[in-house]
Formats: sequence, structure tokens, C-alpha cells
Amino acid sequence: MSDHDSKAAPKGRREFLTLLSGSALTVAGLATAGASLVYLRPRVTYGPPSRLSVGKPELYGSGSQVALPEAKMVIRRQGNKVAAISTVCTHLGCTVNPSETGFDCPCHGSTYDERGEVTGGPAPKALAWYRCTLAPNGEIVVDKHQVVAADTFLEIQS
Amino acid sequence: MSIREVAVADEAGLLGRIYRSIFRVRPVPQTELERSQAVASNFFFHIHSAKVYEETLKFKKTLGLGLFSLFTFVVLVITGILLMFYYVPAPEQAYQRMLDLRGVVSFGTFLRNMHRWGAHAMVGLVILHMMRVYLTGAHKAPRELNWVIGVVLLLLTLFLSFTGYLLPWDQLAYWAIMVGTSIASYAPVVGDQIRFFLLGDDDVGREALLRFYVLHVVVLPAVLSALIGLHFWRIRKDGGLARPSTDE
Amino acid sequence: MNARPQNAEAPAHERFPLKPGKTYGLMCVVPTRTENTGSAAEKQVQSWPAALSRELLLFLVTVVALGLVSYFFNAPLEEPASALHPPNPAKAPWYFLGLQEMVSYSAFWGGIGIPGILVGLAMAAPYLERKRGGEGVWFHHSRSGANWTFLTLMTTLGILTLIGTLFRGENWALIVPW
Amino acid sequence: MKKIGIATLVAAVLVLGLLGATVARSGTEDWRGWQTRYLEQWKAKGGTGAPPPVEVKQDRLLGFGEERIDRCRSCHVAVDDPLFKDGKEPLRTHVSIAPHSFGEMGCSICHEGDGRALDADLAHGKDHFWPEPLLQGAFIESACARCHVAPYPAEAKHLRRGRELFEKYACVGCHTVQGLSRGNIGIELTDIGNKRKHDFLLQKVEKPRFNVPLTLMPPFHIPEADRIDLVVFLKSLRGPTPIAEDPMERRARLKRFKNESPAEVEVSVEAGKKAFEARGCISCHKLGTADGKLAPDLGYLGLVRSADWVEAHLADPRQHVPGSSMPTFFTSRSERKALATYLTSLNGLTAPAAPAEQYAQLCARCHGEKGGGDGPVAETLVPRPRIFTNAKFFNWLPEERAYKAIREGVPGTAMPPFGKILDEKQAQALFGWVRTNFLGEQRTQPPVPRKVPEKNPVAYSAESVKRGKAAFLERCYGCHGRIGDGKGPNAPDMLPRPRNLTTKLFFKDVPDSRLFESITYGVVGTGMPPWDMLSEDQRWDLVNYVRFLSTTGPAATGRGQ
Repeated sequence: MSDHDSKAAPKGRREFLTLLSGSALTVAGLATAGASLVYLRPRVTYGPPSRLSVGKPELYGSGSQVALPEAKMVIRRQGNKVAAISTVCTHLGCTVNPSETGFDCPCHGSTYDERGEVTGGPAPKALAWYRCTLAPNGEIVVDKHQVVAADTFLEIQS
Repeated sequence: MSIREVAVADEAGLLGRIYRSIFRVRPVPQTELERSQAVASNFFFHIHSAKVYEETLKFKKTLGLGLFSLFTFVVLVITGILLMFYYVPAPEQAYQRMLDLRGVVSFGTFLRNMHRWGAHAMVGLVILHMMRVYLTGAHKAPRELNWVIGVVLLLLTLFLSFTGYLLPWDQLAYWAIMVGTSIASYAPVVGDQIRFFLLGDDDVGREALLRFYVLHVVVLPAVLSALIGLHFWRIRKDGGLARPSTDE
Repeated sequence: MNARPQNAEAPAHERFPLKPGKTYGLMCVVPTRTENTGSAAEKQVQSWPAALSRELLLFLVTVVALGLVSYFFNAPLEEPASALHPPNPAKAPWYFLGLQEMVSYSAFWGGIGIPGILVGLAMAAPYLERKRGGEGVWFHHSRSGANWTFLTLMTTLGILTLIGTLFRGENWALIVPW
Repeated sequence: MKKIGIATLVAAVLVLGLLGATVARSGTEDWRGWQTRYLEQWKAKGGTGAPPPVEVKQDRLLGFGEERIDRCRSCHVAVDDPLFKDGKEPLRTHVSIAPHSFGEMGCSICHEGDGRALDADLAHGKDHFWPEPLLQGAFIESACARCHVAPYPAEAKHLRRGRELFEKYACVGCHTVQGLSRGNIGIELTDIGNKRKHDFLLQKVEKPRFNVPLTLMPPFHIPEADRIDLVVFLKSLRGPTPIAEDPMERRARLKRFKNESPAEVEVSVEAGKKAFEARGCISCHKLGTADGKLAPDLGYLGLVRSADWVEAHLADPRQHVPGSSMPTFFTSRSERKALATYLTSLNGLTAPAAPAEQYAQLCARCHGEKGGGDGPVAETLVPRPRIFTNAKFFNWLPEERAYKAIREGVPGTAMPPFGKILDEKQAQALFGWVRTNFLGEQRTQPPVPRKVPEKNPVAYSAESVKRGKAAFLERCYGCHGRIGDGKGPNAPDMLPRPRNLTTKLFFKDVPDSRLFESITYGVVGTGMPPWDMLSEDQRWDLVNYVRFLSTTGPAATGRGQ
């Protein structure tokens, strides 16, 4: 409509007016588009949350590894240290199964060792370790958005 | 392409040529020729003739009601499409989605307000537009067919608004549709069949919600858009907006 | 095109000689005044920008008006639908309340008969009104009969809608809303 | 063109402004502010570890019935943070609710309100339309019953007490609650908690007639603390619990009710007394010093009613007084007999000598101390007691009918026969006392002689009843109601109330001539107008229709005063 061209230098009042309206409308259009994108980005999701509480450390016995299938991770406890390891295959996102040697992927045969490092198959990188924190109420909170280096454990006082 | 355009296109670099391939004329047309081309070569403006009678441009002639109706419809289409991203046409979820729009979706309340008030406004504007057309005698020959299309457009607008009324699935919606469809069932012989057909059940429920949703977001807007196109095309073919005959 | 002295008296085909074996078409717009024929001259203007600028303005006015209303007034949302608790009164959307009002007097005539006749009349209107004249003029004196009939019908519908919207309370009894 | 250009510019700027305002408003939600404040205080209080991000905090709860979404913790961020024990709402630690946890249970399952909303007023259900406003104080306990079935946890004191009160105030007599009671006079309460907000219930328990003027439910005079506990229990009734249960077991549990097979007891005064106490009769009736202030005094029942009458009355109170609000309790036959034995053993009354004392003891409870027909139990009685200050009526009423009513009672009403307490002379003296004290004037004119045929000339037939019905629906239903039960749309505004025409016991002793007389001349001192504009045959048709309504048929024809 009143799209303007920066090359067309504003001459006289009419052009200036057109330029002004044009800019205002362009900005408004861009802002509407931006606001629509903000609208379309959900603020809450209904799937499993990426930041979730997995209960108090007492739930996990020392030396145990508990699979949480819905959260797609395992909780590993060694003495006073707790860690959360992803069970999502880094190849194409299948869920890996814990095995005697570590983890096996049922889809394309990737294998991982106990630390999650790739030992075979098409997987490009190691399984992710997630950051664990202790919430004020004493429960372990895992944040799937924060990937940490392998062997990063959360120390707990017990 | 006129000679001047070709010359301009040749002067420009690659970007300029890409621009010219999309927009045939300079950003702000300078001559009458360019103005005609601006209208005739633009897909969106093509509905217009290149020239219009100055007499019909006066605001008090039409009060802009037809265009207001159209633009309200445009706003409704845009907000409606956005709202569809968060809506689920199922009784268990529809209302909760309304709560989510009100609570947790950015600008959700504003968009829903706009869609809702826009729908009411459109019904009112279309009725006013119809009154304007009649009171200025613009429905008479040769514009009879366009008037009839207009009446159909009014009915479609009412039905479109009515189908949308059910979607929030609150008490207001539910009982309004219950009452509204019951009025339809008073039609002789086929009344109950019409209602059954419309609701997909004996009463307003899951099936009715789904049916109204499909009618509201696909069927009716498509038919309405097509008829609006026809309506505008006829305006041009019937010689522009009605104006006093100069023969008199 | 070869430039050569033009003879104004020469016949058209000589002023613009055609080459044999080539097809010609009239393919370009010539910037000149168009003349109306068969009626007195009317002033025409270019749609761009005369009409289109007005349309843009109307669009912006629509957006601003709807936006302002939406900014200050929230759309209603009542309790979740429940088939067990009909509100009293249960009302149709406002544009059907004229119908609902008529239905409360006579089910068939109010809901189907009269609306059907009205729509039929509306569609037939331009075919019934055959006399020319009065196009594009508000309340043209030659059409006062038709205009008054139309206005009376619309006002009646409007009043019925108003009664249904504002003046009907519990059990569809007449109430005073203030 | 220039004007349009400027207008376009203005409009474009307005669009921009509107967009700006909308965006600005969406960034100022309450929860952002509370979370920011939380983080500030959290640092000040020496919180350790990573601070939680500012975001909508949503609990998605799948464990209890339907999926629930709670976003309450977006503002109430500190509920599980022990640092905020002395914080102010919403930044405050929740009292310990172990073994429940917020992540598992959410908030709205106990507190109700709108878990999805992020605006404080909407979330707390202050929106008029939201069906579940926030539960506070004792009312929170009503939510325990969402999962815990009776007997409720010991912590839920109000709920437990509410359930006891539900039996103590004999609510079980009228209302059905699946698994608890099977009364059929009042509405079923099995899922009343889903249908009504607690403030409505509170109001209803206090003043049952606030929304339905003609409901049978009497206003129990329940102290406020009891009312609250009772409503906690009522609000807890939400139908089946959401926890999965074997469908067959659930059905069996819900169909069972507490006194499914009432125990047989020994027919004795002692057993009757025990039953009397257990059934909560004192919630309404008076006996000795205990007084429910809703129903007649039973202290001298043996003098006015027979044991058979009492037993039959307990089995179905409405066979004696249609529309009576006395509940039918599910008792065994022997328990009814025992109750009857006990109640008719109460006959130790000797009538006081002076009419004033007689009136105070026998009449005032129903007819009111000042004869206004407004004694403490008057509201509950159907039909309501006569108003003695109604001079017009009593100056017209033949004295004999008054004496007869005192001595023999009025069938189909709560007026008992006092013949065993008052002899003919005493009855006359009593009515004379009533006349001087309440009417304020002596009988001035004798009843105008009226022309009333003895016999109904129109035979009782289906056609006559049909004609009568047509006339009735045209002329009478406004007061007497469409089905003749005396509850027409005008009835709440009338005193004395329109007669319930379906009362067989009352009408079987009323001759056609009296019906005809009432229709023709009206009943002075009441709302009944004379219908002399109807033809005589029409009036007789109406008489026949009343016979039809009261199912007395032509039987009573000709039986006179």
C-alpha cells in the first residue's frame, strides 16, 4: 500500500507525511508479526516438564540406578552423589535401554558405556548428563535444559 | 511493460531487477499511467477499476459500511486463525482452552476479545450496510443480483457468528445454541431434521461442537470469502457504486 | 520505427504503414484523457491514490476501534457448559433475540414464517421496485414509500431485538433493566 | 487528500500505541512481580543454590481422576520453601501437609478456585461465574472427602463433626445421600458439593426459604458453628470419589445405606424411648424441656392420638397430612410400634383450669401467643394454623364448627383432637376466651343466611370433572396451583394460605354444600373471592373437580355438618 522506498528522498510535506505514515505502519506490521510469534510460543507445555522434581534422595538407594521412563532419564546414586543421565539416543531420539555394559539403543544398534560414552553404532555423541540441584524442600530437581559434563554428580548431605 | 519500466529495470542491479519482477511500478506512482498500472498490475488491487467516480468516494454517500464490514472480516480471519492454534473442539477441553487463553497465553485475552467483539461488530455493520444500500436505492437495476448476494452474505454472517458462539463451551454458548437451534426446529416438516442435522445429535453436545467448529473455521469462511469476491466483482461490472444518473 | 516526415492529410494506413507478414496488436496504454460517451461528463479520478488511501484509512479505523474495545472490555466467559443447569432466562445471541421474542408469541410464525417472508421480501426487493431513479441518493423523494416501509420493518425488528435483549428477565417475563 | 493523509498518520500512530499498550500490559502480570519479590527476599534470607527462573509455574496433575492443571505456584512460589515460614501471602510457606506433596496433589484439589488462572481474582474464583470459589478456613476440609471416604481422617474435625450433625439434626430423614440415607422428601444430596457453592449451602441451611418460598424444608435453628460443620460435610458430597475403585464394589457401596435393614427391637416403652432419642425426633419436636421448635409438642400425645395412629404416622406421615414435612425414617415395624407405645404412654397431662393457661399450653405453640397464627412451629405446618385475629373469618364461622375442631381435631391438618383433655364446656370456654382476647370484638352479626342446596344436582362424572378442570385451570390455579396442592404462583403472598385441595382426609368430611358455599360466596377473611359470576352448574362442576383432586369421589355427597 503505502510502502516506501528509502531511495525516494522525502520532498515536500506530502512525501514526508507518506513516509511517516508508511514507517508507522511498517513498524506496526512488524510489531504485530512479532507479537503473533510471542503469542504462538507457549508459556506452559502439557508434556513432561523439562525441569522436574524426582523426589528426595532417600528414594534412591546407594549404588542404585533407577529408570524414570516417563521423564526419559535414569537417576544414579553412588554413596552421597546423585546424577541424572538421559536415556534419549543421540542418533535419532529413540529411548535406550539400560544394559549390563551401559545402555543399548533398540532402533539402530547404538551402544553406550556406563558413563554414556558411545561404544558402537551410529550414535554421534555421548548421552547427556543433566544438572541436578537440591530444592529448598529437600527434593532433587533435574533441569533437562542444562547439560553438564559426564561424571558431574550432586553432593548430598545425609 | 512500458518502455520506461524496461529502462528502469535494465538500469537496476540484480536486487532491483528482482524487485521489478514483483512490483511493476515505482513505489510511489508519479504519473496517471503509473497510477493505473499500480492498480491494474497489483493482485490485491485488481478488484478495483483503474479509475473511480469522484462522486462515489464521498464518505457520506456510503459511510464506508461495506469496507468496514470487509475489514472487520479480515480482522476476524486473522485473529481467528491465531486462536485456532490454541483451540480444541472437544467438550472436555474447549472451556479449559478458554481459561488458558485468558490465563497463560500471551495476548490471548486481547485476541479473544478482538475476535468476539469483531464478530458482534460485523453482524451490526453488515446490517447497517444493507440499510445504507436500500436507503440510497443502490439495490435497483442493474445491481439486483449484487443485492441478492448481499442478502446471502448477511445470512452467512449471522450463521458464522452463531456457529462461533458455541465454541467457548460455556453456559452462555451452550444455551444460546440450544435456544437458537430450537427456533430452527419450528420449521414445518423438516424442522427437527434440520436441527438433528446441524447438531449431529438430539441435543447440543460433542457432535454439535465439532460440527459448529468445522462450519465456523472452514466451510462458512470459504463460502463467505468466495461470495465477497463475487460481490466486489459485481460492483465493478455493474458500473461502480451507485450514483445519481447523469441522464436525468 | 523509422522517423519520417508525417503528412497529416495522409490516410491512416499511410501514416502508420503496416509491414506485410507481421501481426500487430494494440498492446499498450496511452496516457490521455478518456471521454465518456452517451452521458454528461462525470469526474473520474485514479483509484490510486484517491480510493485506496481512503480504504487504508478505513482499515486502520476498523483496527483501532476493535482494538480499543478489546483493550478495555473483556469478552464474556461464564461457567462451563452444563446441560443440567439452564440459566434463567436462556437467551440466543443478540441478533436472534428478535426472533426469540417473536417465537414467544407464535412458535412457527415467529421463528420461521415471518423471518422467511422477510428474507424472501428482501431478496425480491430490487425486482419488485422497477421504477428507475433515486440511485445513490439518500432518501430520494421518488422512493419515500419504499424507504418508509423498509425503515418501519427494520425498526420493528430492532425494537423486538431490544426488548428481547434488555427487557426480558426470568421466565421470559417483562422486566425493567434499571 | 491532505486530510486523509493526516488522518492515516493519526490512525497509524494509534495502532502503534494500542500495540504498545497491549504488549506493556502483558508484561505486568502479578506473578512476575511476586516471583521477583520472592527472589529478592530469598537472597536476603540467605537462600543457597541456583535461584529458580521467573516463569509460569505449572503443576500438571494426573494422579487423581481427571487431569488437573494448577498454576497457583506462579504466585505462591514459596509454598514448599521453609525459608518463608513468617512470610506474607502469597510468599509464605504452606503448613505441613505431609504425606501430601504439592507436586503430586497440586493446590486446587484442596483449595478449589481456578487452577488455570493467573490473575489473583480469577484464580481465587471471585469471578461470579466460577463454580468453585476458593475454600477457606474449615471449608477446606470438605475437600478431604475427594479421596478419603468415611470415616474421615482424624485431622478433619469439622468434616467428621458435620457428618455426625447430619444425622443429629435428622437431615437423613428427608435427604438421600448414597451410602448414608434414603429420605425422599428433600432433594438428593449425593453430589450437592459439585452443584452448589459453600456460601449458598450456608445460606440454605440457615434460611431454607431464602430462594424457594414454599419449600418444605423448615428453618432449623442451628447454631453457627454447627451450620459451618454441616456445610463442610455437605460441600464434601461430590458423588463418587475420583480414585479408581472396582466398579461393582463402588456400586454396592453406593447403593447400600446406613440403615438398610433396620434392626427389630422389642416393643416396649424403654426401646421406644431409645429409638426416640436415636432418631433425632427432638430436632423438631418438643418433649419436656427439649424443644426443636419446629413441630408439635409430644408431651401429651397419648391423650390426642392412638398408638395405631402414631404407628401409621411414622410409617408415612403424609397419609395423615398431605405435604407434611415430617420425614419418613427407615425403621422396622417393631421399632415403629415401640415408638408408638412410648409416645402414647405420654399422657400425664391434666388440663389447667383457666382458659388462658389452657391456651398457653395447648394452642400457643401453633397459633401463636397472641393468636396471630405465628407460633414457633407455624411455619413448618401444612396447612398453616388459623389466625385468631382474623375477625372477619371467625365472625362468620359458625361457633359449632370451632368447638368441633377443638374437640375432634381437623383431619388432614396438624390440629389434634383435644376431646380427652377438654370437655365440651371447657372447649366452649376456651374459644370464648380466644374470641374476647384476640378478636377484640364480640360476634356482631349472625351469619347471613345463604341459599345453599343440600345436594349436588350435577352428577359426579368424568365429563363434569373435565369441565370442572377446565374452569379450575382458568380461574383457580393462580392460588391453588395447577395440581390443586395450594402452591399456585400467588400462594406465597397469601395468608391464610390457599387450601390444599388434594387432602383426602380433610375433604372426606366436608359436604358438597360447604364446597359450593365457599365457591359461591368466597371465604371471608381469606383470599378466596366469591365466584358468583360462574354459572351454578359450573360451580357444581368445580365441586366435583375438588372431589376428584382429593380422591374423595362422590362419597361425601350429602354428609352434612
